[in-house]
Amino acid sequence: MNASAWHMLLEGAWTTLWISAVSIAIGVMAGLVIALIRLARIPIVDQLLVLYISVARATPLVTLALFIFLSAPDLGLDLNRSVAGILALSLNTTAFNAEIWRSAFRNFSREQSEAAMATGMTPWITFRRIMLPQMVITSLPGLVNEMSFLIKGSPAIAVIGIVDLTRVTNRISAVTYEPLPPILVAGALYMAIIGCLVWLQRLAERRANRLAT
Amino acid sequence: ADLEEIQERGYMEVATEDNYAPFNFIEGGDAKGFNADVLEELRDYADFEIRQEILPWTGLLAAVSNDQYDMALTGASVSDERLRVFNYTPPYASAQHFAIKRADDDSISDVDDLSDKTVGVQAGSVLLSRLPELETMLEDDGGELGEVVQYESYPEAFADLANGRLDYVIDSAVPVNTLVASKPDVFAKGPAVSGAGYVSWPVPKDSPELLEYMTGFLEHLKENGRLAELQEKWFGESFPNLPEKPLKSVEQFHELAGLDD
Amino acid sequence: MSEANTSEMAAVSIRHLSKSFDDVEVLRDVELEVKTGEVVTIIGSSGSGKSTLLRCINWLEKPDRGSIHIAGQRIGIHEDGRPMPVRELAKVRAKTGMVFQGFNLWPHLNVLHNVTEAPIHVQGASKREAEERAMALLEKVGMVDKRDSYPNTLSGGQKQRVAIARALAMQPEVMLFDEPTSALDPELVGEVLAVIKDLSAEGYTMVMVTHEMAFARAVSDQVVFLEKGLIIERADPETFFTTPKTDRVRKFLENHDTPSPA
Amino acid sequence: MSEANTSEMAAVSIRHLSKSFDDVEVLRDVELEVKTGEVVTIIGSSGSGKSTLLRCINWLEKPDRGSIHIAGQRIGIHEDGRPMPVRELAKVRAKTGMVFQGFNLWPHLNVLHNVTEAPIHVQGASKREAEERAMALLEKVGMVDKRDSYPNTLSGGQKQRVAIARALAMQPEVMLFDEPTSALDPELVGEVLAVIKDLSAEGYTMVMVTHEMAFARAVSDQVVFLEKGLIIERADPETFFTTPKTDRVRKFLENHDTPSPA
Amino acid sequence: MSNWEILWDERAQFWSGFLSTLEIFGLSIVGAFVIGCGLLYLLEGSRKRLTIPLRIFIDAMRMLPFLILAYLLYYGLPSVGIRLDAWWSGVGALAVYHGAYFAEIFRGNRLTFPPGQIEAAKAHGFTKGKMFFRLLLPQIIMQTRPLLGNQLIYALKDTAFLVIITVSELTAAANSLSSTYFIPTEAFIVVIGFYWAISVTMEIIIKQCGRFSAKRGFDNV
Ligand SMILES: Nc1ncnc2c1ncn2[C@@H]1O[C@H](COP(=O)(O)OP(=O)(O)OP(=O)(O)O)[C@@H](O)[C@H]1O
Ligand SMILES: Nc1ncnc2c1ncn2[C@@H]1O[C@H](COP(=O)(O)OP(=O)(O)OP(=O)(O)O)[C@@H](O)[C@H]1O
Ligand SMILES: [Mg+2]
Ligand SMILES: [Mg+2]
Repeated sequence: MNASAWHMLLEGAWTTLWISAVSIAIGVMAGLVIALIRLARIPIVDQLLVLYISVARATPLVTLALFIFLSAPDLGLDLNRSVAGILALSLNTTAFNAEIWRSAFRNFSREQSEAAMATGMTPWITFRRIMLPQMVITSLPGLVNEMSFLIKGSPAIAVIGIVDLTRVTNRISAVTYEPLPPILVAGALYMAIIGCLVWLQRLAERRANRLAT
Repeated sequence: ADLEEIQERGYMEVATEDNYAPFNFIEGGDAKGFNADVLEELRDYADFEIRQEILPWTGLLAAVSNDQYDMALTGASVSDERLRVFNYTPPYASAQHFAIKRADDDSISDVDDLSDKTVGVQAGSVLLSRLPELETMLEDDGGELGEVVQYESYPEAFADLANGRLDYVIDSAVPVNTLVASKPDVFAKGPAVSGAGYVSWPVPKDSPELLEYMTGFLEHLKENGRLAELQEKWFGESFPNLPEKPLKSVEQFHELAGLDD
Repeated sequence: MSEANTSEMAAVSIRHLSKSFDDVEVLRDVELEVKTGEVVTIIGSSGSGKSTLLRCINWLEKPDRGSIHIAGQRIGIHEDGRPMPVRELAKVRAKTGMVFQGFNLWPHLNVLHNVTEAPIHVQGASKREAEERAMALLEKVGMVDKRDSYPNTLSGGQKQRVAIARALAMQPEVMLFDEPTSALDPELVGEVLAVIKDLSAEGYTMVMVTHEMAFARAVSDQVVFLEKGLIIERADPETFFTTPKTDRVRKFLENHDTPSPA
Repeated sequence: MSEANTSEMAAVSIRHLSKSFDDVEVLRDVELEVKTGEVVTIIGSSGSGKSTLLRCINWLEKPDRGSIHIAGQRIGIHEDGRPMPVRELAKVRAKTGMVFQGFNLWPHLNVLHNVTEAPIHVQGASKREAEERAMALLEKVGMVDKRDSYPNTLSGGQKQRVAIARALAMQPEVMLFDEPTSALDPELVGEVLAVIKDLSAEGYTMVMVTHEMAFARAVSDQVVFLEKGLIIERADPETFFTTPKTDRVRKFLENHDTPSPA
Repeated sequence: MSNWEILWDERAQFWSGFLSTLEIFGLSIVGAFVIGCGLLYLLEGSRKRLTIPLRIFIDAMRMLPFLILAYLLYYGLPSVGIRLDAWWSGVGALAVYHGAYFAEIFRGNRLTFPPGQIEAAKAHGFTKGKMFFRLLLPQIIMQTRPLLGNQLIYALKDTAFLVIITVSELTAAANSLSSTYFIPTEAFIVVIGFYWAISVTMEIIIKQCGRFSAKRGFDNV
């Protein structure tokens, strides 16, 4: 591998990184919103969300990415490929995150929120100041796990022409006919990115001890 | 979209590939290859802008047939299935299929020698769909087709050929030449395993005027000698005996390729 | 609104309160008036509805019938029958401070922030103001030096003292205690009771559920006995503990051997 | 091995036992001899080392110095100083049956299987044999009709009775009880004490930590008072409760108002 | 001929892809489960010499994309003279990879396992092995079932990556059909259907286990 191959790999890693980061941010937020909506148990909406979560969890990402990219024009949408890729990743990860948040809600101590209400907090302030900070800590292991799966699954969006880390390895080996070296480098880069997340999770675990009363 | 619309909006969008040397590939971050050079010629030739998008092969033809792009400026082999949806400009390269073997493997010199050997080929490719031709050739001589292993892309198949999991790999003429030229001590070109085949640019069936326009462009390259130059540069030969007309139907293709049953 | 002049206005006034869970009537037509500055103790056996009554007062439990006024303002429902919007309900709730059996401190906040959280985010107090008030209260419950500790490092008695400071920080009209010492080791009960005793001496209005008979006798102005959701006896502590009117209460007091007041 | 003849052999014999956690000496040179059929009660204030002593007896806690023999066999360390391999240790441990404050039933097994689990998988008893024995023991503790229930559906008193049956099922030489009733609601204490009383009447050897003074007085043959890891008084219950030798014990007994035996 | 008719004509290819996906998935999750339990058992012994390398191994697996692990096993090992069969290296990679995840899930739950129960078992003379298999493991498995369920879905989706090492399963069938006839939408709708069917079946099974364990009071542990 020459200098330009290294350059391409780093560029690919950057693409993987920023697309994943945006999708993670969207997925975590949207997951929380869906979990909140599901708490309200609105009749038809609830069933639709359950269906969405079930299907989105089972659908392989490649499939979803191609599907969005190819059917967007039929729906009159002009999707940039990065947007389509982010959409696919977000749709997928949101479904998982919604379940993670929901279980955090369900396990949240009712006594603590009652104590908040008793001091005159409105449900919204209770949620924002008392529940959310604790749910973030307790859900972080699950969320980080899901984030790492998103990053690991992100090569799928190469199918619509996004040049991510894995696609770069394909491009390099198409010329050198030696697939192994770039794959090894890519593997190391993936481990570095996900390693940061795992480290983040360790930090949260230490915080979580405080919540274990 | 057809030519009229392209001219109206002032640009044409073409889809190209990124890992099919020597037709299209990426080196040092830039698109290279036969079609990359042709694209430059097309930019000079056309009175509208040309926009290029680079896609992996998996979704490429589907995206073109879905009107995401106006045409595919790629090294696409002609096949029955594709002719359902696309017309092809006149071929610019042969796609006859050849076996590739390890350079140090002396057991393969003729088609007969391929009998019962393990072969690698790309999944969902024209090469796979024309395997029955090889099977017939082998059976005529009392042999049989060995195990067929399908790969997502060729670099992995070549890796397995080199490490001995495969005995030979089938690819079409042009990439075989390129591979053997770049790794002469590892790979060698084996016998041809199919009848004639063609490589050219697919244009959606509902864009007949665009097909005509691209045919005219190819004529133009032939006349000023650029086509032959580029073929020599990228393919190592200029394929003088290719058909001169666009390919529009299965019958026409079968007649030209000598495929009729 | 049915406001009388402040000096005579009841801190809590409960009328015809009834509440059922599923088919079980847990409170039946309860009437209770707590005057400003008064300490009322609710006793009764397990399952008699004591907690439910207390939780109705600040609308953590929604009664089926009846009305509750806190410092003259009705909670939960407007006089004309419209249910109260959550923001308004929260405002009326803030007039009560509640201390729970299980402390229920917020584990992600340290002691000081547990106390300042509601004043800042509910009353809109400035951070400085809230912290000054919090420090004064932590002083009162003897927890100043633990201000930066997190709840999981505190003993039960310390937690309960912080919980009391937290409730006081909202400057409530009435404090509600639901068995504030029953989750504590015997050695830690005393420190919490001492704090509550101080509060009663300072003139805070309090409604308290407890099993500590000696303590109830010492601090109460009024003792109420609840049995299967009915108030079957109410009296000043002297009368209640020495000459109970009903057999039920007599039996109850026998089981809870009541020493004379300390 | 230092075996005497069985009739006179001590069920538990503790010599020079010492144990520290970090730098704190929790047990200091404790000596205790429990004869077969005897009931020994250990009392003392919180943190005095009662639980640690009990846990040393079956090697749940490893002492720093000293020796413990159960029915004549040394636990944890061979006489020649070699540490005991885990399998052998498990065998000696099985000579003791332990009942914990927190019950510690195995929640994934029903009552019957909680009792048969160890006999089948530790002693290698046949399923039929183990179940017969288990049913007899459940009968004894009055839990036969709950044999198919899972622990989460039982009250605290019922759980503790099952835990006792579970410990008895191993046919231990000595039963160890660590505050068996202190996690129970007052109403449920009686049923567990009744079971233990029956066992003592049947001649089981028992070592028990408890805060129930009246009960200790009624069932013990020997009472031991632990203070900061030292045994500062030991006597028969009559002497111990009526004429304690040290001031410390007198004070302790005052705080734990001791009614006369039931 | 409509796109759907093409797919119908090629149904045999889908069906055999589906069956081999099921086979790979089934075998590899059984393997992963056994590996996960084994790792947990090894982590039980508090010998640092053993637990540290195991923790590093588990974390490495969690950081590495499955695709790359499969790739290294299949195309990387031949360069050091080991040549694995595609099918077995695929199943092996899946089992090891998700085994590490199972172990991590179990370990997380083990941390909060009530110590009193372990003490009770010791006091009753249980040896380490008996205690692990009879008391610890059953409870840990029942309590972690929602997480295990999620992990099974990830494992199912990872089987799709095996196309890269020439294992012909469901996604391979769809890729092949869609690039022959470039009808990705229809081909993939069918594939989504198949994957969904598997994961819904799994969800139902896990829910049933949940009922069973609720009945046995695991939720109140
Ligand atoms: N959320 C609820 N749903 C159903 N029943 C309930 C609920 N809360 C309380 N109950 C029932 O209402 C009755 C009264 O409960 P409450 O907690 O008020 O009793 P208590 O007097 O506080 O008892 P304790 O002294 O045990 O705290 C009990 O029978 C209880 O089971
Ligand atoms: N695992 C441990 N690590 C460190 N210190 C311990 C440990 N176990 C007990 N201790 C300390 O040893 C001392 C004696 O504890 P022990 O549990 O034996 O007391 P106890 O007499 O049973 O008290 P209680 O009546 O509260 O149960 C205490 O100071 C305790 O903090
Ligand atoms: Mg109550
Ligand atoms: Mg103890």
